[in-house]
Amino acid sequence: MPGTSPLRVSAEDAAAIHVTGEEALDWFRKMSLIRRFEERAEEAYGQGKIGGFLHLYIGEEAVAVGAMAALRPEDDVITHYRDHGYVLSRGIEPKRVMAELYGKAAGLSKGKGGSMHMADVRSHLWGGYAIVGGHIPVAAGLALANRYRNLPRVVACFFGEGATNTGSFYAALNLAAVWKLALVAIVENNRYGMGTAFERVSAVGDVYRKAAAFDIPGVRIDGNDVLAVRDAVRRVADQARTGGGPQLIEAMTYRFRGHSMGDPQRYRTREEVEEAKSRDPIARWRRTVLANGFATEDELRKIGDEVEVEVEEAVRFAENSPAPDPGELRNDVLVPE
Amino acid sequence: MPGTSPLRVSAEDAAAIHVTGEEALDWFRKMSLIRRFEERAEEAYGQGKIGGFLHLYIGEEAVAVGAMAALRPEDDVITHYRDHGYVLSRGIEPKRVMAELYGKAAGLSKGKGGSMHMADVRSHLWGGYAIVGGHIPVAAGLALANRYRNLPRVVACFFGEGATNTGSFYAALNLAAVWKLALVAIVENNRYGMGTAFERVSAVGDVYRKAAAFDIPGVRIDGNDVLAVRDAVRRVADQARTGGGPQLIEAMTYRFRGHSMGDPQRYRTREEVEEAKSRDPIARWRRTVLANGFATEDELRKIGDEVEVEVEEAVRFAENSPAPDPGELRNDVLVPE
Amino acid sequence: MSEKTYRDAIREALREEMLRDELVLIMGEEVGVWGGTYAVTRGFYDEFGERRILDTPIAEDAIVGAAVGAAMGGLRPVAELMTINFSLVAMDQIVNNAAKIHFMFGGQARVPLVIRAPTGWGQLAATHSQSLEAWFAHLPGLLVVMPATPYDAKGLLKTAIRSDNPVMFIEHARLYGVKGEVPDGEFTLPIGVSDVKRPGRDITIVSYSRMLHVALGAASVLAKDGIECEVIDLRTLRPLDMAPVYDSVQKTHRALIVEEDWTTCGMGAEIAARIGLDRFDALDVPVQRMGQVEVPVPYARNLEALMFPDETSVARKVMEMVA
Amino acid sequence: MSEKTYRDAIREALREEMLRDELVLIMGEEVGVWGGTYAVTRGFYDEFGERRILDTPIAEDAIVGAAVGAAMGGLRPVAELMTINFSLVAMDQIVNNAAKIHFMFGGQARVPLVIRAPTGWGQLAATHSQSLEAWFAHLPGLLVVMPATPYDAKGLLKTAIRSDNPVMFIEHARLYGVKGEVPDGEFTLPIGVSDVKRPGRDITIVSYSRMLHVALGAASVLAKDGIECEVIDLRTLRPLDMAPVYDSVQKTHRALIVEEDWTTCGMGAEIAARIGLDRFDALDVPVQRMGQVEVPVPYARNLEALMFPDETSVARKVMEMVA
Ligand SMILES: Cc1ncc(C[n+]2csc(CCOP(=O)(O)OP(=O)(O)O)c2C)c(N)n1
Ligand SMILES: Cc1ncc(C[n+]2csc(CCOP(=O)(O)OP(=O)(O)O)c2C)c(N)n1
Ligand SMILES: [Mg+2]
Ligand SMILES: [Mg+2]
Repeated sequence: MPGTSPLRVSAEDAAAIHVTGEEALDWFRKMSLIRRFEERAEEAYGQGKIGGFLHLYIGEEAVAVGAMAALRPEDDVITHYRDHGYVLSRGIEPKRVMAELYGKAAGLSKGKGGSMHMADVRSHLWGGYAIVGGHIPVAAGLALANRYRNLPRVVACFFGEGATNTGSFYAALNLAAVWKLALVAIVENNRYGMGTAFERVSAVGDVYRKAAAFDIPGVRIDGNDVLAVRDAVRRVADQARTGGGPQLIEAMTYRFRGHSMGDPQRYRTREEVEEAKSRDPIARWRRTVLANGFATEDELRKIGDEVEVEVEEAVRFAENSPAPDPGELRNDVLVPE
Repeated sequence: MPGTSPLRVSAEDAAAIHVTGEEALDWFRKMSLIRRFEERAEEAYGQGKIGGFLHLYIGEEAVAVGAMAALRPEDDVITHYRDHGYVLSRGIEPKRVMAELYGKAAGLSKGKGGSMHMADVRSHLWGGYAIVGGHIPVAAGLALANRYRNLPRVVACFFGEGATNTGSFYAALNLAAVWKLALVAIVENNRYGMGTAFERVSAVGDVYRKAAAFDIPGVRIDGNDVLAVRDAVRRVADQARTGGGPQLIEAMTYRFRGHSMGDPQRYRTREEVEEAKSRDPIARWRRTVLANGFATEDELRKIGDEVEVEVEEAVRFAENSPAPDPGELRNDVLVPE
Repeated sequence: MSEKTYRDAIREALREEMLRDELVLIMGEEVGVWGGTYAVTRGFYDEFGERRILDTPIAEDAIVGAAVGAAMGGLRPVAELMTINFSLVAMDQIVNNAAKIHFMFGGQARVPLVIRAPTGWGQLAATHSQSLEAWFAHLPGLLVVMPATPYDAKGLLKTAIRSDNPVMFIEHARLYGVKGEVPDGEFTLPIGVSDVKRPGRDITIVSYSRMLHVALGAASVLAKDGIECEVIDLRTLRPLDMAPVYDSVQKTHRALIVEEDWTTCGMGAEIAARIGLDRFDALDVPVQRMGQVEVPVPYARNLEALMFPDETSVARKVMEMVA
Repeated sequence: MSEKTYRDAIREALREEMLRDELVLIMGEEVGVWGGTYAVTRGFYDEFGERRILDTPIAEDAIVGAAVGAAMGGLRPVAELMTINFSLVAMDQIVNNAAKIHFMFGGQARVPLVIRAPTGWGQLAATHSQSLEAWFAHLPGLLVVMPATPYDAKGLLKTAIRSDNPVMFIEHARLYGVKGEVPDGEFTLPIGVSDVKRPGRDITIVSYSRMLHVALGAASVLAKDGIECEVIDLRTLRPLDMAPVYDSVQKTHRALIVEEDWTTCGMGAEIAARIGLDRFDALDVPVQRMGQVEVPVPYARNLEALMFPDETSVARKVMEMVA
């Protein structure tokens, strides 16, 4: 089995900390922002202001934030539909993300995409995709373009453990491995694909071991530890960037909310969810920040307050922002020639 | 990596022989029949009597013959398009196979299928399929039906190494492994998918190692050694039959002819082909048969002559047999309700 | 008769057929523990167990392919695609295996398979809002059923499960809660028979699935103005039963097709072409089609609302046509 | 002008565009070392090297998906599907990614991708003989080009490669050896313009791809009996340029569509429906369609010969229509 690794030691272990105070607070702020942003989105959904599918990332924030901290601004990012966390941790203004959820013209995708299709191409965010596994071949193609154009970029492709059972996952990673493309597959293993526990539907129960199907490195990390994620993504991205070919990271995490709105959650117990919440990545990072003296309780509370304001502003912006002009319906189908 | 095995010792090593004289001659006859049958088919193709695609199995005969010798008559078989060898080694009358190649009403599939789609459902031959990888999920379904109906059958599914790069291969074997189905995947590694050398397009260069993607046993065998094939298929079929779940066999072999008719074969050298021919499975088995005293030169020549007659009869039958009635065109689209 | 939802009618058909025939089984994503994303199979996992209710990996190609194999091997699988959109991942299995195996092997193998899939939309955005029925209707070798009412859904699904042919059974997610009368005991309906859902003399409206309700709604409104629409529900898209359509056009001399799919090369095109051919002289005005605006479906509610025909737009079109 | 085969015209278009634009690359099964299954890219691997001519695994979903990504990432990939049949494995990538990405993200990303694929038949049996063009024509977001002549093939392929939109470029395997005049220097043709290939006054025959040649053959035969067919080549199936068809019908009062695909929900249905709507009063007789018999394609030569319209059957149909 190529390069596998055990769970990394806890970030609370001060000896393992190698992060600047600025980073530490930035990550805390971003994780808090995602959390609060989504809580408000959930509320707005309940009020009928957001429609369709809304897949919350709550509980998984450390993955996106840690990964984005490791990536360079010009690295490409492409993701599945549970995608608010990626765009927010990349630094996209919350108001543009909220406006997209509200289906407003000022939204990231002009209101045409909604929750599942957040893109900001200028920021090398190539979008969220809603067909499970369907964006992994596209990620390989982005990496091919980078290599062809001699751009020292990696492509980070995010998806869930459930997607690793699709044919697309296999065909795409095989292609990427054959072509030794700079592709970093970051699998968020939140243990369920909708209501299906991974071990019920995957012959190989550990995602990182699936790397063996491509003779590429596969590592498992604690996805609730933002620093572990940053470190691992940085390490494998460097490998990919310097000709090491595709890399696979399995980030162990958990989703605190249902799969999407209206999930009866008959597939897991309340106790299991509560137990998982005891590993809440934000609470945990908060403890680390405090323990290492990066900030005081007060300073963290202040960040929380700022986030609160920012999210409220985003909501206000989204609410007051105009819907797309009806004429927009027929735009963007084809590029005018 | 689960259960891998090195190439088996040569069958010419008399100590390894454990086969009855009847079996030994039956296999020799069947391999010779496939060879001669296809040589005549090739001729008929040249004369324009057979059309479309014609994928010859010449050089790979030991795989089908060895495998069928190991399987029980009620075991299910489903294959890719290079399928003459399977039906002939299962004991289907050559004349019905040749008639199918000629597109005649007496053909195995009434002339509707042709070379790529030979089926004889009464013999549990579920047919040849022409979309690479597309029959592997179907094989899993047959195995599901067997289990559901409590039938102690295995499903043998044949395909080429090129097919192991498809998403269907992955999705289907994952499903079969999750459900622990009695599926034996027999991969004929003839080193090329059309003109593409396997190592150019597969991240994992050894097919048997792909078993790791499903945590199932994978073995590599010498596919030019009919006895090695029989033994290996018997062993893994027994495992599958007794609840061991899917099994993967990689049979190393070589195709002496082009991929199909009209292959310019720019992808390999004449020397490589000649070298491979030195491992001709029929010549090799011939030597084993003689060395072990299962038959004399004369007896083998006699078998050769009988095969010759049988093939000529098949050709005559196919030539003289009527084409399908035009009314047949609209039959078999739907089962009349 | 009793009043039931479309969802319950489908549930009942599935459950009755599972009780009747041990060879019927259900496979798909979330059909078991979850109880079906649209709650159609709720409770089945407990009642029938994991032998007959199979949760699968996210791999529609493997689901449909395995269902094809299981059907050939003697079972009567009902494969559920969570939505019709995911049929795109399984398209090779549907087109090349489900629809062709019987023919390709000269009738030797049978594929008594039902593929159930809901179509629909509702701010689900471009990839999750597709109507693909015209694609399936294009293919010989498949039966394509697309019921609009609880009654038809139940009767047709039972027939589909008993059929020895592969059936695409396309439900509509926005109809699951719609109620209608359904006979109490055992009953089945023939596949391939269109149904006059409302008689009328002034114009023929041909529709199916959710758009049937839109057409009926428009017809009610128009009736107040004395315009009597004859509304025909195709119910089955392949084979297509044109007889009631032809009879109607002979009487009304006008035809409008209302579909939810894009119109180009859609069901409406086929029906318009057939009417134009077979009832050329009966027509007083050109056959018209209404369908989805030919763009991918946007998320924004206001834009999505412009995508599909509604009672108002259908009524307006009818007014134009009878003017 | 010089005479060239359809294959060479396509080769030239590819080669010229590769020489002109460093961002153009070709990927697919057997496009490199083998030189293309239909020899279209023969010699390219030696000329352009493995950086620009990429042999791939057998995985059409990955090929098309990667081509979509490469196109978004700034390249101009030409993805070759060995035959159109294998598009079924890549259908999700074509429908949900190639055709929708530009719209779904509000116009941010572009997918300047060409998917080349030959259609065709010739005792290749059911799974390898499909005409799927009507499916692609159904989809907003894609351009669908299907040339019949070397001239059109070259001019349209060059335009397709330069287009910022995803293009399905469907060739016909049985046309590769057909010859025709092609301009010597650089030239391009606009996508979305139908072409009158033969003027006539008695009937309008609408066709495309190989069937255009069948239609022209029938027209020649009929001309000897004094029947003058106007033969229109659609060339592009989406967007569909109906103007020359309408002009023609206005003059001939009769229209016949000849396609190779199954007719149900096919191109012919769409064209018949449009003519029926927009040239209702111009028609003297019903619009007729001819296409593939609605069964999977059989292997047997005699049965396969019954599958498709040919010059004789087209001529016969025209005779009926002008009678
Ligand atoms: C091809 C396809 N099949 C089914 C679905 C429906 N679906 C949406 S999300 C999902 C579960 C995905 O699980 P996972 O990959 O683990 O990601 P998670 O939602 O847990 O983040 C499913 C089955 C889909 N979108 N696409
Ligand atoms: C999905 C699909 N893509 C492409 C093809 C064209 N094709 C036919 S056979 C073949 C090569 C298959 O190679 P392998 O699986 O190794 O089998 P072999 O022919 O060597 O026996 C290809 C690419 C196909 N039939 N199906
Ligand atoms: Mg998950
Ligand atoms: Mg091979």
